[in-house]
Amino acid sequence: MAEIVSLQEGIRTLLNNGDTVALEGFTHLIPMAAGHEIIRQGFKNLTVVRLTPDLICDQLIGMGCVSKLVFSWGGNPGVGSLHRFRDAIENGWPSKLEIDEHSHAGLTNRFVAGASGLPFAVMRGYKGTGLEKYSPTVAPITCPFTGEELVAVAAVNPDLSVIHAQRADRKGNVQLWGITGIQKEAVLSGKKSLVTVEEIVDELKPHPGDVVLPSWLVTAVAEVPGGSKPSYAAGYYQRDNDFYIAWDEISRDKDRFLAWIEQNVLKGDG
Amino acid sequence: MAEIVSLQEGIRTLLNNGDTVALEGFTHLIPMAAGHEIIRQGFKNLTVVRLTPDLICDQLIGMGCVSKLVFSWGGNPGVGSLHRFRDAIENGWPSKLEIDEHSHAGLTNRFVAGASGLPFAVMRGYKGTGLEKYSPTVAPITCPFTGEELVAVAAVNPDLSVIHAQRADRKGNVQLWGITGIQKEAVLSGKKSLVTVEEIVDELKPHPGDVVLPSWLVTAVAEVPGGSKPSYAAGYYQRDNDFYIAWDEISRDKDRFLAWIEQNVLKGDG
Amino acid sequence: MVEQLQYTSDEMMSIAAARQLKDGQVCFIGIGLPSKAANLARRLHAPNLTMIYESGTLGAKPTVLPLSIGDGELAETADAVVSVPEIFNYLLQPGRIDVGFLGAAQIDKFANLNSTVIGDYKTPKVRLPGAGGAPEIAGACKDVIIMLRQSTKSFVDQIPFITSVGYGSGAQDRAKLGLRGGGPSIVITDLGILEPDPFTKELVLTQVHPNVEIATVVKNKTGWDLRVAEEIKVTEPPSKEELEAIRSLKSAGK
Amino acid sequence: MVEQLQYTSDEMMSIAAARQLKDGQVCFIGIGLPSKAANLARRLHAPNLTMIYESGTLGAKPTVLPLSIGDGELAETADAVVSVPEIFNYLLQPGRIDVGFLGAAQIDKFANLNSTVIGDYKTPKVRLPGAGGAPEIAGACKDVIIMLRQSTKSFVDQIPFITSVGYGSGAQDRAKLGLRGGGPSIVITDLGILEPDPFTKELVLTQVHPNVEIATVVKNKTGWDLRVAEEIKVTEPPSKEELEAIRSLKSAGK
Repeated sequence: MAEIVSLQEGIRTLLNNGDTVALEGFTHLIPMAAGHEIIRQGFKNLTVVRLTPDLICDQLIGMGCVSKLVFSWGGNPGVGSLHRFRDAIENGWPSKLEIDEHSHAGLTNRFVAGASGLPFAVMRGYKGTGLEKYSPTVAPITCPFTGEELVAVAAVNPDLSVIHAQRADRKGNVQLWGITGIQKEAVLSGKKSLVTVEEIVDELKPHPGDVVLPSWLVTAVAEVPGGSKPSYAAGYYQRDNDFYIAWDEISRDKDRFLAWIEQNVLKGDG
Repeated sequence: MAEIVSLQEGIRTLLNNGDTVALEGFTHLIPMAAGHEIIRQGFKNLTVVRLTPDLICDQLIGMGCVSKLVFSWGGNPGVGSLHRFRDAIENGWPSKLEIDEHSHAGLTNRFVAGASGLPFAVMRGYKGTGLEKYSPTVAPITCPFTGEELVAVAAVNPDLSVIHAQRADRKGNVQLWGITGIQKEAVLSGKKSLVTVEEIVDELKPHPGDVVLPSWLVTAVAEVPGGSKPSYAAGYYQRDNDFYIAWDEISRDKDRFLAWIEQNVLKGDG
Repeated sequence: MVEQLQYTSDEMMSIAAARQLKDGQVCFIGIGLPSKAANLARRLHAPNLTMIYESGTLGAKPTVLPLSIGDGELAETADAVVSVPEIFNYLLQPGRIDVGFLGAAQIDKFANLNSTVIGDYKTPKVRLPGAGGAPEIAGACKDVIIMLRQSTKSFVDQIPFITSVGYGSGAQDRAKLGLRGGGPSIVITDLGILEPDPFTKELVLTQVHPNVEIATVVKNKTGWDLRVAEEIKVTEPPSKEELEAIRSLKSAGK
Repeated sequence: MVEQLQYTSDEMMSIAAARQLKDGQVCFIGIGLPSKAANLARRLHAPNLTMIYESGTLGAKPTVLPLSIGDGELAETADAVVSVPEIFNYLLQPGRIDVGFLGAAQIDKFANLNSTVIGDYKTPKVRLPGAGGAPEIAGACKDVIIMLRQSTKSFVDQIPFITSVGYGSGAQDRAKLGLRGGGPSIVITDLGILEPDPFTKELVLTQVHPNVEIATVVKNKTGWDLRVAEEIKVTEPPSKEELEAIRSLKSAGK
């Protein structure tokens, strides 16, 4: 059964330096507040797994928390580059960033394999691309029935998976809806999981399109209103598209980035 | 885009003698009326794919429509045997029945592979059981990353997949909810699909737990109120458990079975 | 003087099984005796038992015993309803389920189960329903509880078909086959309880229900030379509360 | 005299792309030019175009152009929202999508795309966002439409990294690689249109937009020796209706 914790306690007790941590949420419900808490607690040498690294990874990378990134699309959606991500790869600032790079379909299937208790998943993909050459977690596999050659991707099983959801009840059952992305697979592939939620309620009312994660599949739940801003939580608040555009300027310059983090993450609790 | 058809027209135009046809619905939303229409139109040599053959297959088998059954649990749920199914296997009445037998997990993954456009799926299962020995659609496969031996099951891609759902709109978008079983994968694995629905409505209102199959994923939709009786359709009518119990007696005797079919299927339209 | 309560051997069997379940466990259950035992436990000492039916209903809380694993009430009372692929691939296969409950037509001394055929597979004497979810429940659950009425027809030396693996041909087989669950820890019958020997994994009679003769179980009710534990226990008879609870369980469609 | 309408080369490019879409098609689209072109087509001649964004929104009908592929309005207006595994495994991979729309940083003469790095992979000059959904869109869609502004920096003889395969090194490669979609049928730029030669699959300039010189495209805007079709067409200039429609498209967050 999931334990109800504070965000601070959840990150402190469930995460360790050197861990592999998945932070998921496909555009929607990105666990930004949890990312900030990881920065505040000063974790190091993390391997971060995330399809779309987004601002959350740009901040973690820029603050030196990440030694390796497993990802499939590292941009600021609709805006352009992730400057801290680029700076780490192109210039090694603040430290060298190792990468294991996939397509969305490939990293998705790595989560699916992890959630399924399998060491790999089978898919069509990668053939003829440079991705196949550089990733150690992609390999050919032959169909035992047809002889056709397909691609296997290795399961990912993070030490900790973190997602944000709309609601949980007091028993720790979690409910999310809208674009639910890869969140279920992220939680299920994790050896442990932490779910931040907009609110903890007495009873989860069914909602069209909802995904319910029963309490026994979740390690801990923390109530963090606004926990995915500037991303959004359907039914609670909208995506702050203006901030995504503003981030391009903030993050382009190291000092301005550091000042923003100092002001908005280290001093505050958000 | 799905075409709106009558049940009679749908079965006549989409099914052929000798086809592989999936009839899915896991206890809930079993496409019974479509099964009856197949009997009325006198199809022969069908390979029927269904996790839980249930009364629908007992009737099709007893009427000689089926030459091969691909299945994972062939009983009358909570009641006992399927007598027509047993009679065909044990005594070859009304004709010999070939079988390809799986576990639920295995046949489920065969549908998943079929829906995914893959020739096979990987799973943990079958090891040490007799199923592995007798099914030609199960084979060992080795993980290219860990060297672990797992099991591959061959994709199933029926010529026609038939399911029953609560609602469709006039464009052919389909909506079902409650226990949704393997229906999505059945439709997506089929080369063609026919969905019978309780009602066709102007607009599909979102419903908690619903699965929506957009019209472009479905071949044809037919309005058949009560189309899954004596199974049930959540929100429309309940499972006729008494009939499932009564079926044990009806089906035990060939003549009584034939008389029941004559009276309830061949003479009627249900 | 203590009141002598009357009960049937099936009631004793269900109650003995219910007692095995601990509050807070997550159980994967089929219809029939397992469903009855789990629902009974939930009404007695395990109100927070999570019952999973293979139809996709997680945390169902039925008011009547369902006739099928997909009765409407299971979905209506569930914490969540998921698709069949999710049940098997995301929940069962990775070993997330504490207890799997299995019945069968036949069992052998290593707790392997047959629910497929009596006689030859290709020309069976009796064709049974087949595997359903059983092989993977037997393979993946942390613990497996087997419920089976005991007779020389059901407890046989050699089963004609292995539908679900208990311990194969002995202690090493589960590891060799890559089965990651713990395997069956207990077999509950209408006569008593069998448990695998910790070293050989052969089933040993460790407990008999009240008024059951050990010799009868061994000689007349088991198709192999059944080992008997050195210190054999007698099952605590059903309490008044247990009997009231089991008799208040209503069944759908009956 | 016909009224002379003013328009930008980007508007011409989006309108040319929108014209490629047929009513009733199912399109897989990314953010930026593809999303603009598809939304434009839906407002013009293709009201029944089904737009799929990789966030899982099927049949989205946004009133403003989304900034991200997961903007809330996409989910709110969709016929259905599915998980990311379903989008890739159940919908894209089996070849159910009619048209995939792709952009990139660079393209080569066989319509292979680079959106990963400029320079060496291990020590890149410019690290780009990477693959996203592109490799499997390029592999699996029945048809692929590429949109890319044309210059010697973007149309290059040798791309440093193949993110998405067009035709590999020629006509036989897609079959050899097991790619089951049709491959790119057209490349739409701000200057004109390129199409693969039916036999060699090398891109050929088949159309220029109004007031664009063929020689400029060949000599100053392409990094390889670009072949030109024998009969080259000039794109129909944007109509008043098309320009009004494109200018009425509002963007989120801007």
